Amino acid sequence: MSIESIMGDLLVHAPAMIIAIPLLGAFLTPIISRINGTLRNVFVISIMGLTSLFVGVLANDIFTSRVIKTYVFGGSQELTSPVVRILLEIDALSMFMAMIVLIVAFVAVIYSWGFMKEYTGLDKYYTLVLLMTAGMFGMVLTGDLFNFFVFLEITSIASCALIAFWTTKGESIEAAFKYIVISAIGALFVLFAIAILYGQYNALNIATLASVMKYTFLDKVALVLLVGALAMKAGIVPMHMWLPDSYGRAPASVTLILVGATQASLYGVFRVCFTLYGKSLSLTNNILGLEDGFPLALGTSLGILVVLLAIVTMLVGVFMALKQSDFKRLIGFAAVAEIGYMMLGLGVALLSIEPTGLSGSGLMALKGGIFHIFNDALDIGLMFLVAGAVYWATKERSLDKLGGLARNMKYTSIFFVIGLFAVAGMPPFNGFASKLLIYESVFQISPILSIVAILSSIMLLAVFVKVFHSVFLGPAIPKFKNVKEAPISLLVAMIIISVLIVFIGIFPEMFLNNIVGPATDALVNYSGYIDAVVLGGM
Amino acid sequence: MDKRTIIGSIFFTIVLVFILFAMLMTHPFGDISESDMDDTIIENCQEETGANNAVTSVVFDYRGFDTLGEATILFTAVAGVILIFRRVLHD
Amino acid sequence: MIYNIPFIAVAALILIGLYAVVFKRNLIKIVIGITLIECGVNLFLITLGYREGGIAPIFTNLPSGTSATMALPVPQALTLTSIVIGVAVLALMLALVVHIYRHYNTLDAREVRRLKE
Amino acid sequence: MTEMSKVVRTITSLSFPFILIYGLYVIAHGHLTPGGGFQGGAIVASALAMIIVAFGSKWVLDRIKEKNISLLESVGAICFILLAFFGLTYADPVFFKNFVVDNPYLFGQVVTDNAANINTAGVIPLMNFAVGLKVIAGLFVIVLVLAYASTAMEGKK
Repeated sequence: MSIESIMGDLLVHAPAMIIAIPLLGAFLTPIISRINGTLRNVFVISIMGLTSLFVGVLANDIFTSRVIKTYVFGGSQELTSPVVRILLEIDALSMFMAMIVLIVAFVAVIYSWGFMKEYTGLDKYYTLVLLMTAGMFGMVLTGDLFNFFVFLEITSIASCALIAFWTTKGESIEAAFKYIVISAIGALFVLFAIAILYGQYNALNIATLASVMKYTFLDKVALVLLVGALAMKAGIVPMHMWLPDSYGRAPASVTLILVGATQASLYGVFRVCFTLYGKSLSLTNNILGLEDGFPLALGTSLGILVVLLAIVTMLVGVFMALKQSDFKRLIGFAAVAEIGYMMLGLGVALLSIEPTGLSGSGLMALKGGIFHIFNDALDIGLMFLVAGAVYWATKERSLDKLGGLARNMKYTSIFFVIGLFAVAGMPPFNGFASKLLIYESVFQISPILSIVAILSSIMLLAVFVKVFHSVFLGPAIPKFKNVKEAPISLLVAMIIISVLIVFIGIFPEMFLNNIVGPATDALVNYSGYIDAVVLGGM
Repeated sequence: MDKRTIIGSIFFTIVLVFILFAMLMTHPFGDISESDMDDTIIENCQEETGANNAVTSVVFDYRGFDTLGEATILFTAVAGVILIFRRVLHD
Repeated sequence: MIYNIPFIAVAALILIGLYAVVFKRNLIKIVIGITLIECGVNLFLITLGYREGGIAPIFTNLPSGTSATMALPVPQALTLTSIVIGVAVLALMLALVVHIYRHYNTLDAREVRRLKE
Repeated sequence: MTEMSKVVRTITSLSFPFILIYGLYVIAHGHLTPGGGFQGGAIVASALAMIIVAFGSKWVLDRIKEKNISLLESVGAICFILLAFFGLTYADPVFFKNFVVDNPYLFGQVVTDNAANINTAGVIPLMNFAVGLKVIAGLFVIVLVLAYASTAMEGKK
């Protein structure tokens, strides 16, 4: 066996292994943690390392050759018609999301080593972290709708159990209950929509469904149910209340993965709008006249609705963040506002979708939205990690009681400054590049919306500057005199994310051309996605 | 009327309309227009998997990956329940 | 028209469940509501798989050479998966309700509100 | 939950083996008759739940720790995913390949005459056993922990 053949085998089976290895690791963790706690931590990190090997091999291949990879489970790799087996279909967008999931999960595991040390129940904790990672990988890589639902449920059940980790506090349990109710209902509506599609076309494969879609009334019902349920899971107003609750009450390492899980739901919205319904929406959009008695096409009205909700989401997130006194809850509301930016990109793209495809401001908005998914995961993630480090050191979460920590926690306060500027979209950091794309494209639709978006960004800056002042600056509080700097694993986790933030902030063009650009092209090019699976194309 | 009732009523009404329409528009019970995928499975399942039970061959062979996910969900639930009650169990 | 009764039952189950989730205050009733929605969706999936005059898709001891119409196997497999998922969600929700009762001494959703706006 | 009356306990002990055998039968014949790992596992788990109801969860927990049951569940899950991984080691490797089918050994036969031959279906019966073990252990531990926790919390009040 030469090196090339081994690498070829790795590449062929990489899609399945990315999901299967964290699963195997999760099943093995309860057995290994009976031996020794340190061994368990090493094992979990090495499982993550193995997964990142496969992700790296596959990402390298997909971003250089820009082909769509498929992997058929249990049968020959040759695609048949009709597609009966489950298949994974991986294009540049899936790979982009898989990279986010990998970064988030890897950093969270490193962070947990120091952060969770003193608590009991760590064997189950690490099991659930691995399960959640596998679930998110499954959500972003799969090419089958029902499979997407199954992984959506794995992710939400695992995250619910992790939110309730601190069982001695009633608040965590309450947040977890809210989360499970919202996600159970959302997932059931997703399943209902899948059943509607299955009943009409007798197919579950995304590409097959997209190619045979007739865009009947039932399909529109399914579209609204899918987008509504997944947007609810992504935390859009008016269904945003679970998000700050659960972000605020989960352990910080779990919150970081939860950010990734929210992004995976958002990926579902993007996939449904532009791939599953891409053909139908682009052929019917922007055609004036009566369609089923409605004066507007469904895609356009959905676009208007999403833009409005996105603006409301931003404003609600920012204004609620202003009056919070709980550190992590405040960042949770900032996360709600950030979701608004991504939704704004999606809404503008939906508005400007045309029979010839997407171009001009729509494409730019979509690019900005997708780029912002990555940046949001890093920025908000870093803020939560800093909040977690402060909690680790002081065991205090109220902003009124914290103060003067910059003396004892120098590195942590530097990381907070980096995260602060990145979240607010200041030039040398990564948030600037993606927010600028969104502002520019929104400006061409409506200048007022663009101004609202910029204003809420500035207000986010103000909120975080206030937090920085009250937590890290100010007079030293005697209670926190002996506070120590966060342990090494927390610092390593924060360094990894900060380096990525600064790197992307300095070279946004490189990142945009090599990773975000292909991902956006893959999302817009629905016929390529269909051709990769359906024989004979469209 | 608190906030939850109002939002709930709007949400409920929208879903009510959607589901009633969806149920009215679905094909009549038992009258299936498209069945390509399932017919392929029924025809080939004996030769390909050797199982006489088409449902089992779907569960463990054609859609085996879903079953892995399903088994994982049960595993997740057990881990979650034990995690939540860890203090009660080890007092 | 009699043939569409399963779909009416689906709509009824989902709507009753949703009503319980949205308007009821008792946490156990909310859990029951979610289970009802899930039953409705499962019923919808399984009714989609019925074919007029079809038999169960099992070949065991079927007389050789007969070509009977068979019900679709895939919805049955999907329903099986969905039922197990439902059990998992139910177990976790009940575990949380038990804990909430311990912390708050009540099952009224209006009083389980330590997380304010 | 405390233990119930002697009548209940006796009837439970009498009917337990029959339910157990019926569940195992459903698991073993999953590829021939309606049923399979999940359904049979649920039947066995209901028998175990009956034991918990009749004898009390504390009685059961004194005899078997929930840690060990959940370990058993892990073993079932590992068997299942390893069966899927073994598909990678055979000719024309694919994850989840039905690698045992069409060979002369255990479960390898392919019949097309609709006979009820248990020695068929390749990897499916093996997966049925793995899933059956998993479901038995999983549902048992869920019911046991929930029953014990609600009893223990009532005692504290």
